[in-house]
Amino acid sequence: MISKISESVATALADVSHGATIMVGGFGGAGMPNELIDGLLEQGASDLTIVANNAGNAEFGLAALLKAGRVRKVICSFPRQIDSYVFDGLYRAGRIELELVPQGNLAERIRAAGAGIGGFFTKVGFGTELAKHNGVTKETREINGEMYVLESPIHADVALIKAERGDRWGNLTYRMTARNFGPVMAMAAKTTIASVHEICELGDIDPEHVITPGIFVQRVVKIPRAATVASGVKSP
Amino acid sequence: MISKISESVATALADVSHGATIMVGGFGGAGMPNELIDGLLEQGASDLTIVANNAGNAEFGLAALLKAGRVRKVICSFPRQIDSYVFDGLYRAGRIELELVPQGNLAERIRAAGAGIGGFFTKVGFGTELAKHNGVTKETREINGEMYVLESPIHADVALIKAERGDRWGNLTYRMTARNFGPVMAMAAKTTIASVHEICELGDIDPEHVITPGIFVQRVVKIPRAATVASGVKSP
Amino acid sequence: MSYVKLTREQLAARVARDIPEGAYVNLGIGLPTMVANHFAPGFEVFLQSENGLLGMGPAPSKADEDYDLINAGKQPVTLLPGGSFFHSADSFAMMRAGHLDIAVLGALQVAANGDLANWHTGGKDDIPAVGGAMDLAVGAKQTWVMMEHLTKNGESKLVERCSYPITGLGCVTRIYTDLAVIDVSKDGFSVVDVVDGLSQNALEALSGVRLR
Amino acid sequence: MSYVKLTREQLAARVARDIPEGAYVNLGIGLPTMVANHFAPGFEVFLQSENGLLGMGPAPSKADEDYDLINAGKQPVTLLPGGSFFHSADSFAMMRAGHLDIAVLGALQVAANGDLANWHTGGKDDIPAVGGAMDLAVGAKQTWVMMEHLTKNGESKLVERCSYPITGLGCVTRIYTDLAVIDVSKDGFSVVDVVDGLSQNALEALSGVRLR
Repeated sequence: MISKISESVATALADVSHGATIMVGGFGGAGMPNELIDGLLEQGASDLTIVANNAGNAEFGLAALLKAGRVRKVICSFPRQIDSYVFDGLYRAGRIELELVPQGNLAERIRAAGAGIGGFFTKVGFGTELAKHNGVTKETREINGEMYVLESPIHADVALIKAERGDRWGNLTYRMTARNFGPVMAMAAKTTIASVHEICELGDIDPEHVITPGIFVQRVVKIPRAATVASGVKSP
Repeated sequence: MISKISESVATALADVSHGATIMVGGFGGAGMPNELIDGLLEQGASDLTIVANNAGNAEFGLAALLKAGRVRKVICSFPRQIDSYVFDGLYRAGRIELELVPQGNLAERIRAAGAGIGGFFTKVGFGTELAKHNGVTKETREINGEMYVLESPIHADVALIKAERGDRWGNLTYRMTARNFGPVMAMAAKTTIASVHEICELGDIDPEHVITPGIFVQRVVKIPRAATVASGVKSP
Repeated sequence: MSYVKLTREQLAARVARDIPEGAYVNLGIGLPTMVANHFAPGFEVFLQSENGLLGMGPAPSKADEDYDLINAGKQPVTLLPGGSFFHSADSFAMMRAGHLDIAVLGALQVAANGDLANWHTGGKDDIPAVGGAMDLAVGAKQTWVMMEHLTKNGESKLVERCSYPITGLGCVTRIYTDLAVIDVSKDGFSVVDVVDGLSQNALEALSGVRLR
Repeated sequence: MSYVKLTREQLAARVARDIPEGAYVNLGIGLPTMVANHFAPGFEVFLQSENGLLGMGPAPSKADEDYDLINAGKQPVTLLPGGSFFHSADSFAMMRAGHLDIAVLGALQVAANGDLANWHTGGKDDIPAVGGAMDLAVGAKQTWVMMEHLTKNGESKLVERCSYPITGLGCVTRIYTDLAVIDVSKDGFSVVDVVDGLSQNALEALSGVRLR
């Protein structure tokens, strides 16, 4: 019998290695796998590259990981938030590397990794500073009279995502806008670890309603339900 | 009040023009929009390019359209089936053009059109006859030690797809493996026409369970439910 | 001759007036978000938010706030019956392939050639952040800008060439400001509307660019 | 010395024996489909079918056939509890990015360099059809071939170079035939198993290619 259920966050994260590239789901607080990030903080892996939409809020979750000096580089679309002072400080001090990526290029590059695409041409970013990599303009091409930039896939060693329900085969559903990057990150990482609020029996998720099929998920760990907190906005 | 519901198949198809590129959903009989294809046969548009996985079975649906001489070119992955004699005859007689595409390249090229991708590199097809276009080998490139082929998006004027339920905003669900190409074709066509077996009220489809959001669908038409027939296999 | 600038609400109402029923629209964070409050009841416009929802409704009451249901500005929202959720790659597919009819975005500068600058001042200590701005600017069928005409220092945000880092080249088709509505085409800026009491000449002087 | 070829069922059982529990597997149309019948009850293997399902179960009874629930061979199947449906682009993402552990495919020819030919004879009047063969051959972590060792005319399907049109270059890692199990690596073919009564020399003679 196959079971992808991990007993604990610590078990699920035990083999994350130094220098790993780690995708972290979430947009604002929705879909942010805080319990998994806290576990990563305890676990100790460092020199990490984080791929996420944001770069942490206040001093919890990603921001705590950054504050602890465990992150070498962040690949994200929107680090600047009202409460992103940990990232802001590290960035201004030159103590963290930032690869800023338009959010759609980020999502599409992650999906490309998950779908076996070696690279793709997109109009987004053409003619801007974000069509450069390390100061050098990326390859461009005219296609049917419009200009495109060649973007590469983003692969990861580990994806940490927050889902809603899961089963022992790793099938997942999400809750409202907490879905965001979860499904594509699950496709792009060698090891995808999903936290869920409910572990259900096989077949309890209608096969028509499975959002992430189990093939994309290696470990599922149950966490207590807690209301998602506001994040990246003025406190409510 | 916005309603995308068409009164009839004929109304939904009224403006399809000669020379149009038309995507047709379905894999085997599942998801095959036979009622819409029959409508297209009546409607009269000709010189069509059909994008579909298969090229018709026996003498109904796509095969009937082919038999009536209305199709100039087929872009598909698997024309040869046990009952594809209409296509086979036209092909052997040089009376229809075939662009044969590996099924995954077909799905990905359709999605690329729907996602604004100008082209993408794939390993699939490299070194084979299907990495040629009109006899000329497509652009190839080595990426991280592996060889890739550059593939282009496939856009369409019209997509004809078969869904299960729909609402007046064009949200769709599908039934089991009838989902297949429907969701990506809906994204890739200027006008997507979906047949459904049930038209429901807004909100009756749980927002977590919508497979094709209404933005990708222009017209919805109700057809009577009939059991999907076997197709492409020895008659059961 | 004296004129009165549009208030933020008036400006939002002015933008809303031009959005046709049935349009698929993304309202950028900040000022453009206010446009949502100015559609008549029952007037159906489909609001998309890049974090993965279509059919966004009004803000919930305080008691009903749920931070799993937020907009791109990370504020709690609601979903209308007929709305849907989807993942980020599907969401950006909508945005990047012309499925959205209109993106309404804020701006730091808009140039006469339609170039938009709205993601970064380029200042040495400024933290850059782009989010979905480039995807929307380039991907929507039409990109409208909604902004105050002048900066707090009285500088025009309409420029011959953007001095701030570019978001998208030649992408803006229309600009709504607290002073005027201006079309942008290959021939440059052309004035559609000006607030009462402001002449086109005076507007041109304030703007510091050629207005047709 | 005499030998007996494996029957199709024996061959299917031989392939099934090498598939580990928990593997994600696509069984190609035709002969490979039969492998599904040879897993022990309760032994969990995840069968994927490129038309959009994962967790495929056994064939239904005649009365329960539903042609909306079919496999890649267009035959009615069932879905196990825990299975899922998805669209073609998601399905091929699974197949093309190494998410599947094993693809078991039929073949016309396999070459010593791992090249596979299984989609087209290249004959002038033959209708070419490729389906998902190229995606599976190139995309799965391992590509296994399952075939009769010899054609009906007694020609070996193991060849130095494929004469039929190629499906994928250097993609085959293992071959299961009615005579032998053969690994394919950069050093060419190497024999793992031969049916009783057939010597490796005799197999090599039948195969017409060098076997280590």
